[in-house]
Amino acid sequence: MDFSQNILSILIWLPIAGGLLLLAIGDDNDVQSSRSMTMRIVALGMSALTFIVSIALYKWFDNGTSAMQFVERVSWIPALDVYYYLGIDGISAPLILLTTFITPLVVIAGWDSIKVRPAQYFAAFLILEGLMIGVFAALDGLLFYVFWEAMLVPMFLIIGVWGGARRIYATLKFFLYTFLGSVLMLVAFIYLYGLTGSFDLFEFMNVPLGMTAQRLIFIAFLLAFAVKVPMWPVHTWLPDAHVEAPTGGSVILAAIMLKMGGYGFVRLSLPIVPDGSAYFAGLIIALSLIAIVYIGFVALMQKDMKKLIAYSSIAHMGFVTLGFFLLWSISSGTGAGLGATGGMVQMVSHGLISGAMFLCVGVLYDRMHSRQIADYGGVANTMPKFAAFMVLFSMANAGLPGTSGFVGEFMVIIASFKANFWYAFLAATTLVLGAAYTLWMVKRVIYGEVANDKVADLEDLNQREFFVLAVLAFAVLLIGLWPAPLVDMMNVTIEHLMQQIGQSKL
Amino acid sequence: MYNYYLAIVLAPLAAAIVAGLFGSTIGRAGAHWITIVAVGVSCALSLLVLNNMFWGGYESENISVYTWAVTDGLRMEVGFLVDRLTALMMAVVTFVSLMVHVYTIGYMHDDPGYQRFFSYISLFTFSMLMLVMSNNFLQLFFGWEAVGLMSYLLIGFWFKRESAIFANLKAFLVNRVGDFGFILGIAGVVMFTGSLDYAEVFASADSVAAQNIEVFSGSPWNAMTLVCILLFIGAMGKSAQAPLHVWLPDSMAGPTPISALIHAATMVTAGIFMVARMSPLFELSETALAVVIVIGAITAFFTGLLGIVQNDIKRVIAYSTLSQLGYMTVALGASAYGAAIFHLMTHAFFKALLFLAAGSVIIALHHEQDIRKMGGLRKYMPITYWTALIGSLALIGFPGSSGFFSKDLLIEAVRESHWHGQGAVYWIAYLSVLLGVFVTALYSFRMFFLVFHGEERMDAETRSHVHETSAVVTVPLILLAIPSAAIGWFTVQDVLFDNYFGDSIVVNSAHDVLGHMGEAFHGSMALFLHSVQTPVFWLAAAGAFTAWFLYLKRPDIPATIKDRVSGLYNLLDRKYYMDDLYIKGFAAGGRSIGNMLWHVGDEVVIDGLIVNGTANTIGKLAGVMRQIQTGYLYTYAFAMIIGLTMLLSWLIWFR
Amino acid sequence: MELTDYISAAPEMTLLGLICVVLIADLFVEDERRMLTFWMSIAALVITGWSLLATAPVDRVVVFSGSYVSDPLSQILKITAVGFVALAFLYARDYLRANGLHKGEFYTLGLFGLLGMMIMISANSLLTMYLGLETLALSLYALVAIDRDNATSAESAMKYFVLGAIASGALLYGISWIYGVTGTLKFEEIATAIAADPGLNSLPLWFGLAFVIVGIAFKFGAVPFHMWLPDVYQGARTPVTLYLASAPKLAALALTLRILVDGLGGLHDVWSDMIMVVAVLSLLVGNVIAIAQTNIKRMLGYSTIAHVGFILLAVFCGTDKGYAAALFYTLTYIVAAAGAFGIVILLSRRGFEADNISDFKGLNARSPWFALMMMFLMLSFTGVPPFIGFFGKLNVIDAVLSSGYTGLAILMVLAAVVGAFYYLRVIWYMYFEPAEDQAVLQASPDTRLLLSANGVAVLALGIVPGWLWALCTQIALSMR
Amino acid sequence: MIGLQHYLTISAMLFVLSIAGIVINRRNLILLLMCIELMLLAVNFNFIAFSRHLGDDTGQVFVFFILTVAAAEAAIGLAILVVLFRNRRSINVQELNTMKG
Repeated sequence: MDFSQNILSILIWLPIAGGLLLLAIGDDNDVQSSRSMTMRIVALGMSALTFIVSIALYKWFDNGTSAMQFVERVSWIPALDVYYYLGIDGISAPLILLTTFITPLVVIAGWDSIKVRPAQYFAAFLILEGLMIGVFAALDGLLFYVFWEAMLVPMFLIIGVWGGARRIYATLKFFLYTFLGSVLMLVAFIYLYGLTGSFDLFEFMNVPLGMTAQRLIFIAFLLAFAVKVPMWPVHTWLPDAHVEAPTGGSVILAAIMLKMGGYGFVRLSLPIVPDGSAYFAGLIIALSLIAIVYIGFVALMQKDMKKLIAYSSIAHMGFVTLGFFLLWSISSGTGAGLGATGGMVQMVSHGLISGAMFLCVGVLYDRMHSRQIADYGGVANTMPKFAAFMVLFSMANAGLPGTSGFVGEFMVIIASFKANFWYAFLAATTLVLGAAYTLWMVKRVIYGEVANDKVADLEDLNQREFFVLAVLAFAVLLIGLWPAPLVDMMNVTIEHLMQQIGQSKL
Repeated sequence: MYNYYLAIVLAPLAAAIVAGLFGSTIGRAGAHWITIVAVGVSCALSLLVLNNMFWGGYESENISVYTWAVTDGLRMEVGFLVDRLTALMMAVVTFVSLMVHVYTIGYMHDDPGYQRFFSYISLFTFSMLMLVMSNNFLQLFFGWEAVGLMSYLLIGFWFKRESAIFANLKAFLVNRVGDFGFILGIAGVVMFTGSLDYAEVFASADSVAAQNIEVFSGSPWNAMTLVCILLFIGAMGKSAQAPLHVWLPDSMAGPTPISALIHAATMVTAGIFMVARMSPLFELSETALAVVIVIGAITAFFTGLLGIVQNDIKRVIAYSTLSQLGYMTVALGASAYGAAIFHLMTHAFFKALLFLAAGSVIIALHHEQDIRKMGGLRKYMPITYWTALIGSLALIGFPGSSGFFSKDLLIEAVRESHWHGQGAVYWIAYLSVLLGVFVTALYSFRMFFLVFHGEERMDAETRSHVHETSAVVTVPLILLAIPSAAIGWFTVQDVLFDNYFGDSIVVNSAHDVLGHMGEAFHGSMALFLHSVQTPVFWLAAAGAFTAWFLYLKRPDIPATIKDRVSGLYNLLDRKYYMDDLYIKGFAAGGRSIGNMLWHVGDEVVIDGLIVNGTANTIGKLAGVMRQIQTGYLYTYAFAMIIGLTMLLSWLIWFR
Repeated sequence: MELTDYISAAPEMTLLGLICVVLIADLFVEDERRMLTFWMSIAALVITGWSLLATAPVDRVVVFSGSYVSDPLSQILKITAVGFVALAFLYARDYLRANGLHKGEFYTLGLFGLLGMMIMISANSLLTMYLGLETLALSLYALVAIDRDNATSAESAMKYFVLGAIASGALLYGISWIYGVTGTLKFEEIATAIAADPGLNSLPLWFGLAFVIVGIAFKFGAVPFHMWLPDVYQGARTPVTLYLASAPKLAALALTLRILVDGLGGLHDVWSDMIMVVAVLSLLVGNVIAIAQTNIKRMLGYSTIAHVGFILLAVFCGTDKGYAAALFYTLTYIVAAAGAFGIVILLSRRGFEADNISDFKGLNARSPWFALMMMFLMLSFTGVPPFIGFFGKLNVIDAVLSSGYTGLAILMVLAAVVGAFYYLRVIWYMYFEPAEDQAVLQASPDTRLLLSANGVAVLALGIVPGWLWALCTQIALSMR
Repeated sequence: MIGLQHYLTISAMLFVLSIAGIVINRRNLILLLMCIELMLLAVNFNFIAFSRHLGDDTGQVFVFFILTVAAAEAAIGLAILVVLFRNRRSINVQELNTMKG
């Protein structure tokens, strides 16, 4: 069956429809009713179906071209010349696949750990999934913005309703922080719309822009994306949001939402304002390196596992932004592409790893209702299976070769050495810092004598948890041992992107 | 041969996976059988390969297994480069690994983590093979980190012991410091050659040496020097060269078979192997070689001294390992790569032997490791005694033993390496290796005597059932004792002087000390006979004698010495305060930096001042501004009037 | 006076007649059959609406010797006004009955107010405008005070009355000056007079203009002429607030466009700055003070002030795009406003005025659907896509940017971020807080339906905003 | 001879007076209503002056309308006043501040 013509629409609207269906059938006032079980099954079914569709997407995706694929273009708001314009290339495709891959896992992870209003919970995730795919697929500025902003709402609710003690502070901080970032992007969009008379991203890319305009637009974009990535110093929403969010929320946040920022940089900042990007590249690189080192140290001292992972996410995303902005500091031809590819791979891999890490913490949290490292110790004695996974993902988090965590960092470090020895030097400190904060946590949580009675009567992973972690572990190792399929997906696109931003728009 | 190579690598991997994932189903016996068979297979095949390379005259092969990724013109592949150097390493690794597998059956037989242990060591074997057989830097780094990981897991195998999980974290982090340099080195290689493949990189080595890089603006450095030093930092981490040596002694917290396999025979020699493998690069930078030789010399001598004051049997051997690694490094620095590899090989055998012997003693004494609580074991465990003796003799380079040939010639090579000039570098290197011999003999025989001779200091209860260990333990001892004793005789000629390594090791003719020595070399026997005239022999003898005198003849003296030069003693006892430097200095420093950045940077400045600051300001502002809304009509009216006047005055002034 | 005059004024006349009918009929209806009045007024509105559609002019028709105009702008504004008055009545009914306020006056006054609005909307001379304004204002004063036994209502009514009187006084004074300078009251003639003799465009005229702007700003509730607004919104019974918050904004917009654009369009560069100052102040003051509110009606009052800032900034541009944006924003804003107050009404029960934000706690647990609707409305206010409020802001920002005021645009979005907080707080109370009383909301089916429709509308309009924007642009163009 | 500007000045004075009355008076609501009337009268003054000056009658027509509206306004104002008094037993402006902030 060939539905490749509107596969993107299917990917976007299928989960959203599923979410609405859940809201319709779900009965949150008695959670144990048979309906709530059917509701769970529907949620899983919908997300799984979406994933299956996305497999078709992967099958039909053509690595050979940098052009947009599966394009859909229908007039949406003729009065504003806005189009319902979808399409993907090697940059967005992997992220869409990541989204569709992670969401079912999140659904399974929340299967029975969610006691309060499950229908709304799963509905929120499904709708969120659709919106996120929309962000990655949208080629019309306004459409992009619509998905981008709408995405905040479900996450706002997820953190606020199902979150931890300080959830309200965290979720408001999350919403306002990101909202503040995005509105300026909107202004930039409208400005460009004023110039081109259209919201078509390709129009934006083609319109010539003066240096001042480019700098201003870049700053507007920067705020939007830097907050999402998040880059130092606008990262402080992340630890709070991650800590307070329910496990699933943290997973989606870390695995996909952060990628929006990186995606924004490659999809918008670089091609639309190449000279502006060139002008600010130094700043971005500096911020990325600060993120890697500074945040590395901060992560070292965290007492809360989720917070530690959250900070490590910031550090890892530093590699993404670093990789994207190396182009202008690399004199000789190749290398920039390597950096950008590394950034992309890092995004995907970080999606898997951080997601897995948060799921691991979630597993512990479900049992002991504590995220404090101090409350644990010697978990390996009582939960050997879990310990194995935890160690594996921690190693991946520390960028061990053979896991996906290594691929991106390796490429970025190599590329940054071409740019400047000290970039590489600072970036490479993550080998030490990353290992330090991750494995120190492992030492204190997993190893050692059984710390207390609660740890003593922990029970090991149940099949559901085992399945989720096993799937993720497989993905992490697969990408680590054979990244070629992933890399090939984006090679051509990134090459094209590099040429595109290589030439000035002045 | 390709399929053989695959089999060699994959057999242990498969076994490890089976033993690891299905350990409970296949049971203990299943676990050790499958892994031993697998390693046995790859050992046999490796020996076959070695044979083909050595006597069969096979050409070296460079095969790509699969393409890891290609992007932006950089090919990243997984492949094998099998030449004589590799073949030798493969043989050593698989052989020692096989021995250790067998030995483990006895050593771990009542450990709950039996299957896990076998899975780990097989996986380690796989990683080590990937490392040595790699034909490119990517895979090299993979193997490099993989062995690090396995070492981490195995040191922390008894994860309940605080000492163990401290040691494995320390080991991993210190190694990571080395890898930090290593990956930068690789990045440098890519930058200057645009490739990760050994062949291509070596081909364009000269062009690299011709380039400069300004790390600090205004001071151009030779690119090759930079790259080589960075790579060597990696080697320092793995091969525990000062100042990155601190992890190795602690790693003794792991089970003894691991100490034998990883921390004596194979993993720690990865650095040596790597530098030898990169000889085409190192040869182009004398600066780098100078750094190598100095680091090696320092390690060789000073870590040896530490061995004298240790009381933990395994730690003594650990320090001797450090010192021997130092020797190898010195050889590398002297461009005597062959000598380094040769010593690596012999050392692998006799050091593994010593560790396993120590392990045997430890078993016999129910996991007692303090040599002050041993003594007189000779009559209880003869096999262990004799094998340990062979090991010790080899270690001190007793004429005829394998260690004799490797170490004697190594020192000779250093003496010959005049191209470093007669300057400080040369003398530091030469003197430390020379004096090192005395030290080596002293600490190894101190340990030997304290363990096997003299009065029996263990408590009666233990003594009552001290007995020789089982066959699974002793057989590997014997099998290792044979090469330790004899392998020197018939390999030295070929390995060192008959250009065994061929093109797998490149030596700049100006540096070719071995070649130079080769002219004066007349066979093993001649060397053996000539040995008595060398300072090495007498230094070793002196060391052994001193040990005998101090610890058997006059056991009271050491205590007095300790009191006399307590300052020196403490310095050694505290390992030159290196650990304090690392733990109290770097680790604690890093933590306080982290705290500072977190609490001050994030919480106070960014969040407190900027983020919440803004929010609170707006909140306060709201509170203030709502006061304007007094609720009184006249205020409202007044406000309107203000507004009106505002508009009017604007008309008058600004229009 | 020909027939066409009467035809184009037919809707107002019909309405007037019908009001009288309702008024008289209401005298003979005793309280328990008061629903009759309700249905009659609804009928009256329906008929008026029909007559509006029936007499829809193809283009601009000026009648009654130039003091009355009927054009596309007036059409859309009037139809919307009628619609929203009807909506207000429907929402109000159950509340009034529950609180024993179900009297004919509410409807008749409401209808009179509508009449006033329609006159304002169609006014083509300052005189007509003034009359319409007073008709509206007087009925509003009375409406606010409709609950005779309620002190706060009375207080707010009094405040509203006094300040309103000042405002209209100022407006009149301004009008008198404009009349004095240009010698006429009709907008076209004023425009032509100014165009003919640039000398007129000088201080005396500006003097008058300033006073007129006071009147306009007051009607909208723009800072610093806003002070009545929060008190009145809070003090009036919620249905009245609903009425007050929706339709009259249209009249206010008409007032602005008619006087400033049709009449004094030539003075754009003079009044634009005044409007700008007022608008920016409203934007800031409204958003900031709203944060400190605990009473939802009051909070929404301040939020109204903030939104007025947007509308006025759109007008300030003085471009067709700007006027279109202002129109679009007003139309879409009152949809959300009506819905929000509708839900506040729904929450209130007999004797219990649910006008604290905390009364929304746990609404999601009590009745998820209405919580969802309320969330839609709040998000629409916030300007989160795909809700219609977003497109309102989008168009205004677009207008401002294309007139080259980047700074203003940034200011607007930042204000929007500040505003987001207090809208989010409502959502937070509804979703994140436990319910204080578990009572499930009671509402008659048609109210439920309407509210749902209203809530969904902000989403639906947001998904297909194109036609409305097209319409507004077209009307803006027709204003020339 | 008395010209337009004199009339305008007078009316301006009246206007200002009325506003001043509203702002300054803190006692009696009735006074407020009177001030409002006064304000309207000031406006009427203006209109008549202008219409006389321009020789155009519309101004005076306007005045009639204003007077009518003023009457209506007064009525409503007093009505509200009564309501207020019924509830508050006071028409003191300063007690009229239950809603603020």
